[in-house]
Amino acid sequence: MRKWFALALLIVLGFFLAEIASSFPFGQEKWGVSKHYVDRGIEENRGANLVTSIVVNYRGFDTLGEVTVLFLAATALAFLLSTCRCRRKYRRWDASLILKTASETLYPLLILFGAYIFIHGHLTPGGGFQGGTVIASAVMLMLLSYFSFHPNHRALSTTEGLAGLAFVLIGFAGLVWGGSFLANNILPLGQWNRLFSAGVIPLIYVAVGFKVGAELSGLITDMLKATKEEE
Amino acid sequence: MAFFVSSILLILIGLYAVLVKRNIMKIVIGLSLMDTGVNLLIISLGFIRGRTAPIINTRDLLVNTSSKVVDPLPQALVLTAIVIGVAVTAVALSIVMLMYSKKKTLEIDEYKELKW
Amino acid sequence: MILEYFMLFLLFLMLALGIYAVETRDLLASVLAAGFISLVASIVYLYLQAPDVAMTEAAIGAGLTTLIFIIAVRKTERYEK
Amino acid sequence: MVNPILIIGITLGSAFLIGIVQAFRPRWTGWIFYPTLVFDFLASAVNLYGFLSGSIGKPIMVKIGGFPPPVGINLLVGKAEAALGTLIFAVALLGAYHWGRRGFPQPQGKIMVLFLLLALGAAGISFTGDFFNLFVFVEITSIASYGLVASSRREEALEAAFKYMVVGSISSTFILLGVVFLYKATGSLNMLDIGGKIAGGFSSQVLGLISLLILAGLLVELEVFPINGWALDIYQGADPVVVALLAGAAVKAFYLVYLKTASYLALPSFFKLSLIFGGGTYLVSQFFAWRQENARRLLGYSSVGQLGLLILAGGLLLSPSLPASSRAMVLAAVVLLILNHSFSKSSLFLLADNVKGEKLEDWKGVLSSSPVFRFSFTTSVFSVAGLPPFPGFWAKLLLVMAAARFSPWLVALILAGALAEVVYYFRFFYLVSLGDKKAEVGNNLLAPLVASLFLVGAVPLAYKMAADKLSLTLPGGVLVLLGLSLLVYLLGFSRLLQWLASLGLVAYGAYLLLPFLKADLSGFFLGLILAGAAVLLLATYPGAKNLSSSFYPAYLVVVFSMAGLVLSTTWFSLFVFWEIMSWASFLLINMGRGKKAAWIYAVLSAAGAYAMLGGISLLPSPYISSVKSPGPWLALLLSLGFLVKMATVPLHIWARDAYGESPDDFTPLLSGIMSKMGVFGSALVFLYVVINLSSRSSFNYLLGWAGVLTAFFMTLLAVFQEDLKKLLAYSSVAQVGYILLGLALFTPLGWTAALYHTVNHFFFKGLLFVAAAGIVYRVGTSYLPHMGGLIRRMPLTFFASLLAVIALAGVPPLSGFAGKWLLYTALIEKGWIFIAVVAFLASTLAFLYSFKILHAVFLGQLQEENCEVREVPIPVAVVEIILLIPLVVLGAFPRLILDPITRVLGKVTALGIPDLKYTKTLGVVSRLGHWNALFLMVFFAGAFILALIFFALTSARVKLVGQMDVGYSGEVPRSPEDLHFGYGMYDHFRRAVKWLIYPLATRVWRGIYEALGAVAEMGRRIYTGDTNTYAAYVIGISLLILLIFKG
Amino acid sequence: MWAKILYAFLTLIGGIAYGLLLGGISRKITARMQNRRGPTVWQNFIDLWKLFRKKTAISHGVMFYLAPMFRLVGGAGTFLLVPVVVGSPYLSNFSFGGDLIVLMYFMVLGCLGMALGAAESGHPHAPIGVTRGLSQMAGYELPFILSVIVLMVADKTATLEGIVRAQQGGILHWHLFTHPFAAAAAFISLLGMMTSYPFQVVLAPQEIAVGPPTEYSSTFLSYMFSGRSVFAVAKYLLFMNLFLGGASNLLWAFVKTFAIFLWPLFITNVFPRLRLEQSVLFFWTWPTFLGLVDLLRIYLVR
Repeated sequence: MRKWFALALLIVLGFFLAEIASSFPFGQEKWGVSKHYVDRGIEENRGANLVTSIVVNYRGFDTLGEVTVLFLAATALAFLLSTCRCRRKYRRWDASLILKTASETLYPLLILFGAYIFIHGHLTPGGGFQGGTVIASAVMLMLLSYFSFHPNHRALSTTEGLAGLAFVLIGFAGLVWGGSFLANNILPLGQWNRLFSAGVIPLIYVAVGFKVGAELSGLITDMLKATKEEE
Repeated sequence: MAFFVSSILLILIGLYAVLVKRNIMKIVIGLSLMDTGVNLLIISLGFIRGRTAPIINTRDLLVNTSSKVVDPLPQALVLTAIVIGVAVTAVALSIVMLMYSKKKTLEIDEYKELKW
Repeated sequence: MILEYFMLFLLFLMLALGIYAVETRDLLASVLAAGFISLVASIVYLYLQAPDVAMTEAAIGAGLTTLIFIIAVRKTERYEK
Repeated sequence: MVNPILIIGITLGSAFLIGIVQAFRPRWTGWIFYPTLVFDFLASAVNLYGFLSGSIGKPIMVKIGGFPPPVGINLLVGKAEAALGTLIFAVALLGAYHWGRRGFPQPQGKIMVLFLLLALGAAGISFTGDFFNLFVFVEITSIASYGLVASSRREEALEAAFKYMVVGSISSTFILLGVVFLYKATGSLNMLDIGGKIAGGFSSQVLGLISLLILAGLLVELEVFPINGWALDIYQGADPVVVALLAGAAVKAFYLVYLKTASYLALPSFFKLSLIFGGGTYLVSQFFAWRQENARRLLGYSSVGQLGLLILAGGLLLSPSLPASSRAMVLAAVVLLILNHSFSKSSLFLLADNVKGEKLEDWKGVLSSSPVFRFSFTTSVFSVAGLPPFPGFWAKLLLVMAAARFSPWLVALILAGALAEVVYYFRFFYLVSLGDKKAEVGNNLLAPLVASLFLVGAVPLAYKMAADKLSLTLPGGVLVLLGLSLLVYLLGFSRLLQWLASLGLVAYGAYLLLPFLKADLSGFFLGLILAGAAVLLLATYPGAKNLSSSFYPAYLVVVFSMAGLVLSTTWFSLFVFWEIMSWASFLLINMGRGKKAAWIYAVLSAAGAYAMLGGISLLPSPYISSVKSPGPWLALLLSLGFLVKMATVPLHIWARDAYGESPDDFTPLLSGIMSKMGVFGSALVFLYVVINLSSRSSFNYLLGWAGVLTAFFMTLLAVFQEDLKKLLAYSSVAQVGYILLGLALFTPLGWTAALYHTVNHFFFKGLLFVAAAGIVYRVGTSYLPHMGGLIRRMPLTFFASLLAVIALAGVPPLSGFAGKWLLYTALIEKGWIFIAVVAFLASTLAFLYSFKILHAVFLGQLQEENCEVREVPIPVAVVEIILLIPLVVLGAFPRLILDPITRVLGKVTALGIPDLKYTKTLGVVSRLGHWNALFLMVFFAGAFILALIFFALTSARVKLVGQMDVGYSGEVPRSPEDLHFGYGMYDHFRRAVKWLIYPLATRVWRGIYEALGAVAEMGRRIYTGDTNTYAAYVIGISLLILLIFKG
Repeated sequence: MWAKILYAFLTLIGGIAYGLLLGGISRKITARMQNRRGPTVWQNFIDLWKLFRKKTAISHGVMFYLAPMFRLVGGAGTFLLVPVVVGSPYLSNFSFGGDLIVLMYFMVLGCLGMALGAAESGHPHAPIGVTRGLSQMAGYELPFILSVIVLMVADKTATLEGIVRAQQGGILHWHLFTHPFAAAAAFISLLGMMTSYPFQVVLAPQEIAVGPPTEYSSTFLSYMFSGRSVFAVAKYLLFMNLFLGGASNLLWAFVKTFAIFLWPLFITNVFPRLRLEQSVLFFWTWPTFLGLVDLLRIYLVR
């Protein structure tokens, strides 16, 4: 009964969504405001990756919000699970030698790779978020391998907070020296398609990378270690 | 077109789990599926046939760019949406874990204390 | 052409996995299926000329989300009643 | 001007900083947290001040990244946004302070971050000018809310958080999809840009659907019916501080952005959508709260309902056909509603945090626990229930007036919802005030106190806003007096001082209002009020009584609001004072034994008052002046409120217990003067509305029957009443029924009768109730069978009561007869002979209870436990004597009142003066007959004295014997109880008329209430508590919105 | 003015005497109908004298003391407000004092005073009697008011003089014949007013020992007695004026009042006693119906 009713509802909803979507022919050209980003993006930001330009600069405020959302989620999760008496499924011994060895090898490489991704965010696909996630996956690997592995909580928090502050401060620097919040005219924009280009974009993405990496690592740690039970 | 249809269907599948499944973990999974569907739909909307990714890493892309790349804005939006999605999922899961720790069950029928 | 058929296959795969994820009683399998969907989606994003999104989806959607789901399932129950 | 980006940036920075500090020095987090909130608040307030003072002319536009609007994101902060920001951070500060005092849950830095970011998200939602940025802020708000709702980690809280999470995810998915589609359709994400494009004629066939998708998402967050089950669960399950922040601040941001979105996307069907969903939510939620036993959920229903009202108001704003003047009114109403709801609900939820349980019964006795609690609670409840002078009242007034231009049905809907709100809020109030024991209440009361002080502080602002829009003026002197009356509360440490101050204030009031004591209708009633209040106040001498410290303030408020009422020149003003009088009298009645009676009184009063307001909204001009060609409905609506106060059948059900169980010191005022305000109001309706009614004669006849049936049935019920005060209550209502009959006659003679009786009824019923107060004070009960024989203990009171009862019964030599004579003469002249018969019969029945009053209290056997009873206290005795004099004097010289009445009626040109002549031998001569009052008095007194002298001279020795010394069938009675005939005195008569005294009205009203309650109970089952179902509702309703309004 | 008072006083004495005489006659007739010899018709005078001369009177308090005065003044006042012979300067009493409405309310005064005094006696039978009397009043007042209003509306006056004048010009102009239903209603309610059988439960001589005045004796009772007698005469006079066209001279007044007096007397001796609720309901049905018939007629004709 419930099932059929739900299906009926969903079919109607599907039709509505399809009606809207089908009014925008698939794969057809239809520019809006993004024509400005595409046509003037390089000129204004010198970032090769237009998506990054948009994410960090044109709509950098969204990204600040996005970072906040992630921060918020990590905070909420840490808060909620800080007293969670979850069932203990987490084993108390380390993983097999193969995994341990592989992890140890991969750990610095992954962190390096993550850093690479967010440092090159304005040039290549990927950026702070992706890089941060890669860093977090390194931490995750270690967590899976070693029971006793525990990332320094204070270090994570500090990184996270400082990175976030850095983002905000860069924004304010724009406000003070560039006339508006997150303005990308306080640093030389440099040459297109160079590492040191695109003004504050790489800086922000680096901050985001650190922040996301720290946050996600903390998040995973919190979830895994949410076992305060006596047992 | 297939992209639209399948992404909408993916949304609907996720919603179906939310509407019908009696397991709170399943509901969260459904929400996550729905997110994926929405993201796919948005990217499909920004796609322009025969264009390249909006990364201007070659010189010929520098001129007349708007006839050569796909719309970057939906991609930027999806980037944000994905991160927000994972944030919501994380909070949801922590709530689920807490709920489970209180009542030792994931059945939604046990979580109907508040009503009327 | 083959690419497009492959894409169709991928889309179909996603939907099938979606249905599987929703219908299976094994939450772990369900979570893995959902993660797999994200992975497939990231391939689709590549086709749709969205490498940034593809990376993000792969890293966050397929990786991180799946991971925290797995942790959550492990900390609760694996099977739906 | 403070750049709004500073607010956001600094708050974010602080949040990150707190994250670091938390890791090292968790205790120090507060040093960042509170200053940030203070900064945010001050910054918003500075901006708001800038807008209000005009130093900031146009909205502040913040271009982030320096890009012009369509390209970059921008913040757009206008007056509304600045105001909302101030509000949000004010509420957040209150909540933060409150939570901090109670102690944040650990780890506290994390919760501070959530709290800060929730407030920030809400502010961001209102500031942003970009749709996708809106989505981001919605998510910030949502995730912070999920965390905060779950923060207490109680099972209920987690459940609520989970439901919110599911529903919120669906809603934000809708918003996201809509925003992206919108981008696809219009090529922009900027609100202004899109709005400009649409206003400039841009259209797309799916634009409607897309907009509706966004609006549906926002409507979920706005908790419209029936997709608000999750919200109710949060209100019930989450920490009250969080709820205060959510309901007080966050939701308002959603509301603002809903309005902005709807006006930017400007689809013609939006206003209907808002009206339907807003109105439906409003009505249904207020109604569903009726039987709610969980206090928090009840407040939740109320919040949802208020939000519905806001959405409805938004619908009005969006309507293209709303005239500009009404738009200004609605805008003012929206501002006031938001203000009102935010602070009153914050206050109430923070108060709820101080109460141990969640159930209504756990709240019992909290009012007596602490004066701060009582003040905050009363203020907040009154404000949220929309009573004057609080902002909620003015908001409702403005909204109703604006809606009246739109559709009378909308007015009906608003008023019905308001009534339902009054029903459960006053139920709440009366349940809370039940019980003698003090409840244990936390002492974390500063934040609710501040919130309620905000409400009080907003009164002048609200009044000014409403007065500007409605061209409303209230008599200033009366306002001063009302304010001073409230100050008497501060003398609460000594009742005697309060009493003296009250007397002084009434004297001052009389001095202040002296110029208004003219020979017109207002002056006539004003004189009655001032003189009467002064006399009756004298009798309330506190002595060793256990009076509440708010007794005198409330008493004075009643008195002066009555003065304001009769001095009103506009219907608005009349309504305002009417409402003030109603709640003040509710408070007074609630201080007595009959809390439930007070509730019924409040509900019926509100029903009547809202009917009146509905009528006022239909009037072409707010001034109290002749209305051209009114409909009968208008007349009925306007008079309904007055009929309730007069307790006209079948609206009388409140009267018995409200009179009978109100504080003994208040009942004289209630009966003697306050019920006359109904008379005054009805007189106005007759003079200005009914007079131009095409069906005037039948309307009058109907009211005439209502009056006479009131007199008849209430008299009949009085005959069988075993409680002194309740008996007097019935009697009082019956007498007012005669007055109504006189008014309904609408002849000069009928009005003379009515006005004469109005005054005279004050004398004898005031006297009787004052005497009753004295008796109850001495004897300790109002139950007639426990009295008897008191003539030996209180001769003066007996004598006073005797004369009062003779006047009451209308037996000739005393003043009561004049009213009867005038009335019957008028009735027969008019030819209402059937009514005359019933009226005659009713006054015959009055003899039955007249005897009962005297016998059961004063005559018969003195009970043993009353042997030591003393005469009433001296102030009461003084008042008795004062009130005695007019009874006798007017009995001989009725012209002392008839002449002023004639002059008053001379002013009422519509009516003319009564056709009465005065001759020396025949006395007062009407067309029908005559009556020589002076002769009768002299004759009676002379004959009586002659007979007495003769008797005394001629009779044998008279021997006084003891009360038990009676010829009792040869038996010697043992105790007075054996001999006293004081219970069931008219049982034989009851057997004859039991078919007439079946409590039909009570049963019917109760039946209606129970039936509605049962429907509400059934209706509430729609909130099954099931997450899947809630999600299904969301989808279903969204689809419905898409289906219906896409055109 | 003083002459008027003198005439009124004389009429009052006459009224009391007449009332006492009628009481005696009634006792005699009743006795004869029950095959007894019965007391002499002067018995009431003898009783009154005897009571008046009693040496000691017992009082229960102020109201008890004052009640007989109330009773007497109430009865006398009622009597004096009714003109014996309309238009006669000697026999129209104080009818300028008020119209029919005044009269009807004044009638209550004596009863009320008596009731209060009786109630103060502390004897339970007294208030029982009073409550019964008042209830019965509620019963018979309805038909009585109906018929009075019929007359007032029909004659467009509320004064007794006016009503009497409207009946001049022959026996057929009497309201008894012009408004027969109203008259019937009034006469039936007269039975209640006189507390005669079947409506005698108020006094209930057997069970509650004459009801309200149960505790009264000696001089007190003599006052009550006189008040009662004159009150009865006042009622007869009232009815005469209302329905029998008034009296043009004293003789006619005697004849007509005597005729009215006979009516309850005969009914009394024929019917058993009703319980109180039965009498109230009786009054509220048949006589009320009769009254309504005429009222309706008046209402429709008007």
